[in-house]
Amino acid sequence: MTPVLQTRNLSKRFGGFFASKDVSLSIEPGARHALIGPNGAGKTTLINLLTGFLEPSAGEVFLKGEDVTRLAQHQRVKRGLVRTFQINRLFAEMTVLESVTLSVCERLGLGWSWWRPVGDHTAAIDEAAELLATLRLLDVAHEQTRSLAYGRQRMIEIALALAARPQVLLLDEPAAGVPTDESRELFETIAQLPRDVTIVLIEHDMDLVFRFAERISVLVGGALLTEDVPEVIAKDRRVREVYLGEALDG
Amino acid sequence: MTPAKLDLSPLRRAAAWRPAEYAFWLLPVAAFFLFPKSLALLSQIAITALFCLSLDLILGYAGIVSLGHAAFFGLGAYAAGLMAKYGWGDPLLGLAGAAVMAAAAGFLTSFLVLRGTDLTRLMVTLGVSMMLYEAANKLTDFTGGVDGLQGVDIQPVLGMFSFDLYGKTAYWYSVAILFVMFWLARRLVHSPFGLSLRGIRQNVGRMPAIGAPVNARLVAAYTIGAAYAGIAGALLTQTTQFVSLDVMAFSRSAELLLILVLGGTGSLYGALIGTMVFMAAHHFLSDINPQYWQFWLGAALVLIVLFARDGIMGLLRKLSTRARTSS
Amino acid sequence: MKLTKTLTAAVFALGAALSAQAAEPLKIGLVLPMTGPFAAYGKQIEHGVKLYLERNGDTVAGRKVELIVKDDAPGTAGDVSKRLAQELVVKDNVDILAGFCLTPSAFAVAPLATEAKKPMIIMNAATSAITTKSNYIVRTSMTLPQITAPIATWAAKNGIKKVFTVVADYGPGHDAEGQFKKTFLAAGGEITGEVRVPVRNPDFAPYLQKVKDTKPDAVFIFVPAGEAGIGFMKGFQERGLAQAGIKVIATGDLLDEEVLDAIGDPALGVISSFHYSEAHKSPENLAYVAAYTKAYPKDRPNFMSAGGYDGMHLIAEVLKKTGGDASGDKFIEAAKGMKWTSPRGPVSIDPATRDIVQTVYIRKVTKVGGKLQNVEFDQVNEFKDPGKQ
Amino acid sequence: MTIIFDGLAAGMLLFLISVGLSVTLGLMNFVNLAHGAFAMLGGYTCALLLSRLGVPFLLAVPAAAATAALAGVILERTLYRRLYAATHLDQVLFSIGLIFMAISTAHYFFGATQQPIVLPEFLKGQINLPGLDVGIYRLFLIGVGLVLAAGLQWMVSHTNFGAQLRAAVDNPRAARGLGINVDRVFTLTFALGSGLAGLGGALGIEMLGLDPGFPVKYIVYFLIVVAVGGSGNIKGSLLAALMLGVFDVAGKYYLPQVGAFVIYAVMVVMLIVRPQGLFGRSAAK
Repeated sequence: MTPVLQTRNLSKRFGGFFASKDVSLSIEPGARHALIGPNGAGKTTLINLLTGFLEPSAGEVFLKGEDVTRLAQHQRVKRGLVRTFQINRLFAEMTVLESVTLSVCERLGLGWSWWRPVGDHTAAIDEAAELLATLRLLDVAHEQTRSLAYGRQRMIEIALALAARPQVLLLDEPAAGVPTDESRELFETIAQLPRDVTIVLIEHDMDLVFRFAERISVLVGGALLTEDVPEVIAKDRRVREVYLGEALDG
Repeated sequence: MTPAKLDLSPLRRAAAWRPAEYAFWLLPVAAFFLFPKSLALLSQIAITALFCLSLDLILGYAGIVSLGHAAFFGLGAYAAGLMAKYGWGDPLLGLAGAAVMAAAAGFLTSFLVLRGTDLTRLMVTLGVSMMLYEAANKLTDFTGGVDGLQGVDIQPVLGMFSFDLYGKTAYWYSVAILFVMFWLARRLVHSPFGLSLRGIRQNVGRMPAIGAPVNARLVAAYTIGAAYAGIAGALLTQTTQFVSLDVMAFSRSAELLLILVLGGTGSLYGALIGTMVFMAAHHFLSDINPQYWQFWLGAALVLIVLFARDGIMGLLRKLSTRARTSS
Repeated sequence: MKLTKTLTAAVFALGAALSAQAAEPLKIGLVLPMTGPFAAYGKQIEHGVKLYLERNGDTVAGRKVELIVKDDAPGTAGDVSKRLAQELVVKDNVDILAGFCLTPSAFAVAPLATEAKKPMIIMNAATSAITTKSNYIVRTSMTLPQITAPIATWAAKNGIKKVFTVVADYGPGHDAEGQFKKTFLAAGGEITGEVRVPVRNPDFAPYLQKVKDTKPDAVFIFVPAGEAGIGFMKGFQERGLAQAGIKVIATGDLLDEEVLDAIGDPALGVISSFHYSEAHKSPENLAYVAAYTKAYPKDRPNFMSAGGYDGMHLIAEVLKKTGGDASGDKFIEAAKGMKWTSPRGPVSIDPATRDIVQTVYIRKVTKVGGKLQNVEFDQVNEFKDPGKQ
Repeated sequence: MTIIFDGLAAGMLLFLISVGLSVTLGLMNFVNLAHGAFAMLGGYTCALLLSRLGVPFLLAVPAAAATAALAGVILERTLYRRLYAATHLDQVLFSIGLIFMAISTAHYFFGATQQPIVLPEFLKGQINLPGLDVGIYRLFLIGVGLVLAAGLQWMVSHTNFGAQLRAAVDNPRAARGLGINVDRVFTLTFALGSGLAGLGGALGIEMLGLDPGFPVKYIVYFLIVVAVGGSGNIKGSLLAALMLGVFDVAGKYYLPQVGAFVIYAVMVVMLIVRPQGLFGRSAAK
């Protein structure tokens, strides 16, 4: 099976410092894949490189076999590679329904349509509403995004990405800052996503990672330390050292 | 599985005309009968309102600050003026020519304002407009330089209504064009394209992550804004039958920014109401006190910023919410 | 000019006789920049107009004069001036449009004067072509070629062979440059260099250096009155151009009484040609200056207030002649050929062009009683605008 | 050579009148377009002290700076303070309002005419070296500018006050927690900015003139210097100002027909190449 997402020797240098170093990663379709590593290991940098938010200093990114290294962010989104952000990037003054409709419209290629009002694009609105229903956000559909509690805003962060109908969804610490009970609910939602969506996840909470992920890659100092199924990773001495070491430092 | 629970009408009908809007557009008709002798001022209010609308499209919706928007206004003004001078005096043709000219310039310069902070954008737009100003000043043979472009001979509107001393034709013509352009802008901001511009303004970092080509959208918005400004400039030329170099001056750009912020950015009516209030205040203050009226205008601005930060539209919104909650 | 005086007296008597019938107030709309960069100009013209009414009474041919001042700041925006003029005509029903400080405002309003058939008195704007833009325009200030040509002639006659020209880069500057070159070259002079400087120009150093490097006999300068002139003169002194044997010749705008003090001593010795000087020696001017200083102790009378004063004088005299009738055609007919003795000296309105004909003086900046003054020492009588010949 | 010297002097003048803005905009992140109004206040103070009271020039200039600084303190305490958290656009609007008021006030009290100023004898004239003519006042400006730039740079990066200021701007809450009197730091900085404006205004009269239109006339130049230099960066402002001065003067000397174009073209090009300004690491802050 061709990997849906693959990198070859991906590197990013800031001056003399390697934020990503020779990362070669391969992710199968339908995978539930977690990226872990201590702070500053280059997890977010990797996602930035994959999605085109950063340009790599060397190496390539392949999406479904196609070289997308030189493509702009939005072009990768069009090809099914979608991400969320560690710190919410939302449309504060739009209602929740508007925000999601915006994302749906972009996917449907309506972004240039300027004559008919948004309200007349019923298919887009219906789809947005449906998505909100799935994510149990219907009750706040007409609220302004900024008026919502943080946990729900975090859901919208994901909703915006899902509205783009990702084939590969990169989640950057989706539960960061969310209270425990809400984060469980959030992960349930993620877990229920259909199998044709490949999920790559960055998460600090090891409980959640081990419950959810089927494969785990460990990053240290920008480089890939190891990659395997959770059971093996859990026993890996080097991984424990990395985490232990960090714990000692902290 | 359409969720039956959710009432979608707030979004479905977001673009519907509200009663207050109908009432608003009766104002220009009422003004015609109430102030039949001030039509010259009223026409210029309509023109400035259109100009302000053009800035609102790029600042209020796409979030690009500009201190050089008069460049496009001026290009439109000169385009229409030169066309009329060399025999193409039909007003609507002039508007089209001005729009094309300004849009072309907007398109070319839009690439300069894609990057950078607000301050950088302010200065780049300012620089571009100052260069155009200097160019117009230098090309005396073509533009008339500081003396202004004369011999602007405008034919009757639609071949029927010629521009008269009382400014009736000029008034109806300006208001009609303003209305049509406003109506188009209103469609535009309520469309998915408009929604995407709001998205860019509210969170430019998210837009590419939902698949929107941000730069292309900004280029488009800037070009449209420039075209609007060009049309406003052309209207000024046609209703005054003269182009002065001042149409490109820095003060015009700065004043426009002021008007827009006063009215409230990001709402089309803010641009219109801001213009009405500013121009009326300017007019009355300078009539009462021709030498020192600026002091009162300045004081008013300071008070507005201190006590009504979202502009007039913000104030109106606050008032209407208060009225609703109390009743 | 005895003839003028008798004529004026006769007209005066006639006007007085007729004045009884017209009782409606005479509304004059003054379109002037009262704020912004040209506020000083507007103020001076308004002073001139008001001073005339103060000295001669505010009733003209039986009609009480009512002034309506409109601020067309910045003064260069034709659209604003036109709108205000339109309002004056349509809303305020003025009989006469007056003022017009800068060329674009005059150009923009000209078609309106034609359409409304209202007399339009230009009290300052100096581009030659203005009076050709409407048959209802009369000018009481000056034209640029008119005040430029005499200095060129004078220079050529007085041992100045090589001149470098420095003018502000806008319409009037181009006019001044063109006229100076034309007259000076025709008189056998040589232009060693010319440069046009931006209107808003904080530093003249590079231009002055260029002048110094080409070593002309004199530099001809035209910049709008105000900080540009100050900057030029101060730089001229600092750079020691005078010691290098270079003279400054200019039109009088540079040495306008209002800015003369701000330039200070560097202005001493500069030769200019102009139509009005506070130091003009005539009984009319002495009385005028005394009255001006009394009414506006903070300011000094200059050519702009003279333009306003004479503009109002013209209006008053014409109305006396027409018996209070200010309608466009009658007014203009009566204004043509009008002659009077202004504070600046004898003036008249050219019947052919409706432009002013006046004596242009050659003056030198000298200290008179501790005050810098343009002292006249030569003159060209009854000089018509060469721009229209 | 003379051209380069003149360019440097012109640039130094640009620096002197804009460095105050660089302080308020860059260090405090406040878009104070009314900067020119403070400069004008300094200018009028200096001109009046010179002409009406006969105060020597070298005393009148610091007095002008002090007056402007005092006005800065008063306005900061009463008005500016309320707008630190406001958007840049609000700040622009507010300071334009102040400009209008300042223009009218100056117009009312001093009239629309240019203010005369006479320099003391020792600052007049020129020193002629072979191949180089040095204007004494220009030399004086360059000297003052260099001293000022060095002093400011030292103050911001090497003194306790500079450290407090940087902390207060970066994170007012944390700074407060550290026991820094943030309000006082801001007031002082604002006073510094307006004092510098007053100083620039006073020194600039000789070359720029002084009338009520001053705050608007040169606003474009202030902004150019600050934007190109990278706001808040003393060294950047200095270099940018000098560079613009030299380009401008040289452009006018060698290519007079291009005229005012040069300064704008240089600015646009530089901003496109370096959108954050010459030294704009913190410009976006």
